[in-house]
Amino acid sequence: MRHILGLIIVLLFIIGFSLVLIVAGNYILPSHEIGMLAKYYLYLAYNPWQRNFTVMSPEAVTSIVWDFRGLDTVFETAVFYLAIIGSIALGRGIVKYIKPEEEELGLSLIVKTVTRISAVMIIAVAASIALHGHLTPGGGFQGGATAAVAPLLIIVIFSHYYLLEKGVTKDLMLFLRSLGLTGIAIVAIIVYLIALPQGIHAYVLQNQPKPDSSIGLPAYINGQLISGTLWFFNLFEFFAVMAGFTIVFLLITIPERAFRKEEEGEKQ
Amino acid sequence: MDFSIVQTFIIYILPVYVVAFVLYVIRALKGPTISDQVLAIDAMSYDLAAFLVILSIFFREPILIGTAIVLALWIYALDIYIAKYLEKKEVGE
Amino acid sequence: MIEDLLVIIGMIMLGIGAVADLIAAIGLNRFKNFYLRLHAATIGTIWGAFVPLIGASLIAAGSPCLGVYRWFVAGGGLAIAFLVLILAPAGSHALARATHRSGLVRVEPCVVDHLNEDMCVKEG
Amino acid sequence: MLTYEEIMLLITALASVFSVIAVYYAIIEKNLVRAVVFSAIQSTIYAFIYYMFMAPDIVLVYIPVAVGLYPAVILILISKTEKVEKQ
Amino acid sequence: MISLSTYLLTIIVTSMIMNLALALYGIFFKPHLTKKIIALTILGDTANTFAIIVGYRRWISPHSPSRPPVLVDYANINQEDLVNFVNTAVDPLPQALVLTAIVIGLAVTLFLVFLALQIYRLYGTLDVREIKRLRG
Repeated sequence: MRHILGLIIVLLFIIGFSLVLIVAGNYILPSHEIGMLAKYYLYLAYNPWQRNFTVMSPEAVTSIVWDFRGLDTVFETAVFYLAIIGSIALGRGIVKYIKPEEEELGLSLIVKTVTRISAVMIIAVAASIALHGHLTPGGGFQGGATAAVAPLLIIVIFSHYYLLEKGVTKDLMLFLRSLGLTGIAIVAIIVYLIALPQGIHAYVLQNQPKPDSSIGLPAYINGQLISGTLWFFNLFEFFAVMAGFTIVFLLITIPERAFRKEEEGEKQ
Repeated sequence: MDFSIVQTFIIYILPVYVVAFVLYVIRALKGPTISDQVLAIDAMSYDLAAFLVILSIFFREPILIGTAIVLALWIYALDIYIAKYLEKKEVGE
Repeated sequence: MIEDLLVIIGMIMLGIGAVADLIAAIGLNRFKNFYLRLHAATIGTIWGAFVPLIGASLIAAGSPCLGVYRWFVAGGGLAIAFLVLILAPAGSHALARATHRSGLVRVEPCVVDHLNEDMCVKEG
Repeated sequence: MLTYEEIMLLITALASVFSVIAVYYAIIEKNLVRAVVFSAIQSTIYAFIYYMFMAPDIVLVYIPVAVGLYPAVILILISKTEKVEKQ
Repeated sequence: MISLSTYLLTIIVTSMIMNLALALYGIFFKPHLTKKIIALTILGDTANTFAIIVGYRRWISPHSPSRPPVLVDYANINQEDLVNFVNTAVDPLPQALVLTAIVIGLAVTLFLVFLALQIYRLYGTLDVREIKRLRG
C-alpha cells in the first residue's frame, strides 16, 4: 500500500511540475530548428558537388562517428578496451574444466533446434548491419553489439562447454580482437602512409580529399558506394567489439563449481 | 491508390494498439509471479515490433524497419535467460 | 489495379491485428493463472503480430510512393514475420517448461498432471 | 481535433510516464530477479522512445545492449551470488 | 507560445528528470550492490535519453514528419532534395555521441559485475553494511 501511495505522488508530481515548467519549457525543449553545426554535418555528409569537404556517406551519424569526429571515437574505443581489459584481469584464473557427465546440459530440444536456426540469422543480421553501416542505420558498434548476443545465447541454451568444443576459445577471440584493433590503427593512418612517399601533404584519419591535400581513398569501387575508410572502420570495429564482449562472456559464465574445486585444491 | 488513405487508416487503428499496450504493461507491472511478467513483456514486444513496422509505413521512412528486426530477435533472449534461471539456478552451465 | 488490391488486403490485415491485440491484452488481464494466460499470449503473438506484419509488407509492396526502398520494407516485413513465427512459440515453451519444473505456479484447476503429481490442485 | 504530431507526442508521453512506473518498481523491489524484469520493461519503453525521436542508430545499438545483454549479465551475477536484498 | 505539443514534450522531460532522481536514490540509499548496478544502468540510459531529446526537431508542417538523419535516395540526388533533407532531418550529433556512450556503458557494467563477483567470493555477501562490518 505504501508503494502505491508513493507511485501516485510521483505521477502527480510529474503532471503538476510539467504545468509549472511549461512556461520555462520553451527555452529547453526542441524547436523547429536545429543548430548550425548539425546543418553543416547534414549538408556535407553526402554532397557530390562539394568534393573537397564531403564524406560521401548518406548516413550522417556514421560519418560523424568515423570522419568528422573520428579522433573522439578512437579515444572512446581506447576507453572501451581499457574497461574490457580490466574485466579480463579481474576474471582471469587458471581453471580446469570438468564437464559433468551424468546430467543433461542446457534447455529442451525444441529451444536448441530453434537456436541452431536463429544463431545463424543473428550473425547474418549483425554482419548486414555492420557492412551496410555507411548506407543504412548501423555500423561497427551496432553490429558488434548485435553479434555479441549470439555467443551468450549459445552459452545459456547449450552450455559453456559446447562453445569451447566448437572451437570458440578465448585465444581465438583475443586474436580477432587484436586483428580488429590493428586494423583500426592501420586504416586511421593509411592515407598518410600512401601520401608520404609521393611527397603530398595529408592528415591522420583522412578519408576524402581535402582542399590542401588532393589524395584520398576512392568513394566508389565497381560502382558500389563504400565511402572511403568508413567501410573498413565498420568492418574492423565489428570484429573488435564482438570479440571483446565474447571474451568477457566466456569468462563470466565459468561455472562456480570450477572455482570452488580450484580453491579446495589450493588449500590442500 | 492515394497514400493518405493508408495514413488515415493507420491513425484510426492506432488507439486500439495503444490501449492493448497499456493493458500489457499493466499485466507486466503487477503480475503475481516472474513468469507472468515475462510473458506479458514477451507479447507486448512482439506486438511492438509489428507496431514499429506500421509506424515506419506511416512516416514513409523505409530505413526505420531495421529496428523491428532487431527487436523481434532479442525479446526471445529475455525468455531464455529467465527460463534458464528458473530451471538450473546457475546460468553458466 | 493489383496494387490497390494489395493495399486493401493489407489494411484489412492491420485491422484484424489491432482487434486481436486488444482481445489478447484483455485476456491476459482477465485469466486467473499463468498456464491459462499462455493461451492469450499466443493470440497476441500470432494474430496480433504475424498477421499485421504480413499486411504491412503487402501495403509496402503496393505503394510506389515509398520510393526505391519499398521492396526493402516488404522483404523486411516478411523476415520479421518468419522470425516471430519461429521464435515466439519457442520462447513461450521454454518459459512454461521452466515454470512447471521449478514449481513456481501450481496447476489449478487440474484434472490430471502426469509430469508432477504434486503440482496438481484438484477442485473442491 | 489533434494533429498527427500531437498524436505521436501523446503516445510518447504515455510511454515515458509508464517508464517512470517501471523504474519506481525496479528501485523499490526487494526480489532482485523481479527488479531485473522491471528494468527490462524500462529498456523496451526507452527503445520505443528513441524510435519516436527518430534515432534508428540508437535503437539498433540500444536493443541488443539493454534487452539482450544487461539482463543476462545481471542474472548471471544474481545466480552466482544472492537472490534477495535483505531489509 | 503555450500549446499541447509543448506540454507533452514537457511531460517527457519531467518524466526523465524523475527517472534520474529515482536512479540516484537507488544508487545512494540501496544497500545491495546488485541493486546499485541496476540503478546505474538506468541512470546511464536516462542521461542518454536527455541527449536524444535535445537533438529532436519538431515537425515542419502537420503532415511532413521530421526524418532520421539518413539520406535514402542517394543515387539520383539533386540540390533541391539535399536542401529539403537538411531542412527536415533531426540533429545527428547527439546520436553519434550517445552511440559510443552506450557501448562503453556496457563495458563498464561488465567491469562492475566482475568486481561484485570478486567481492562475493572474498566476503560471502554483497550487502554493503555487512561488508563494512566484516572488515571491522
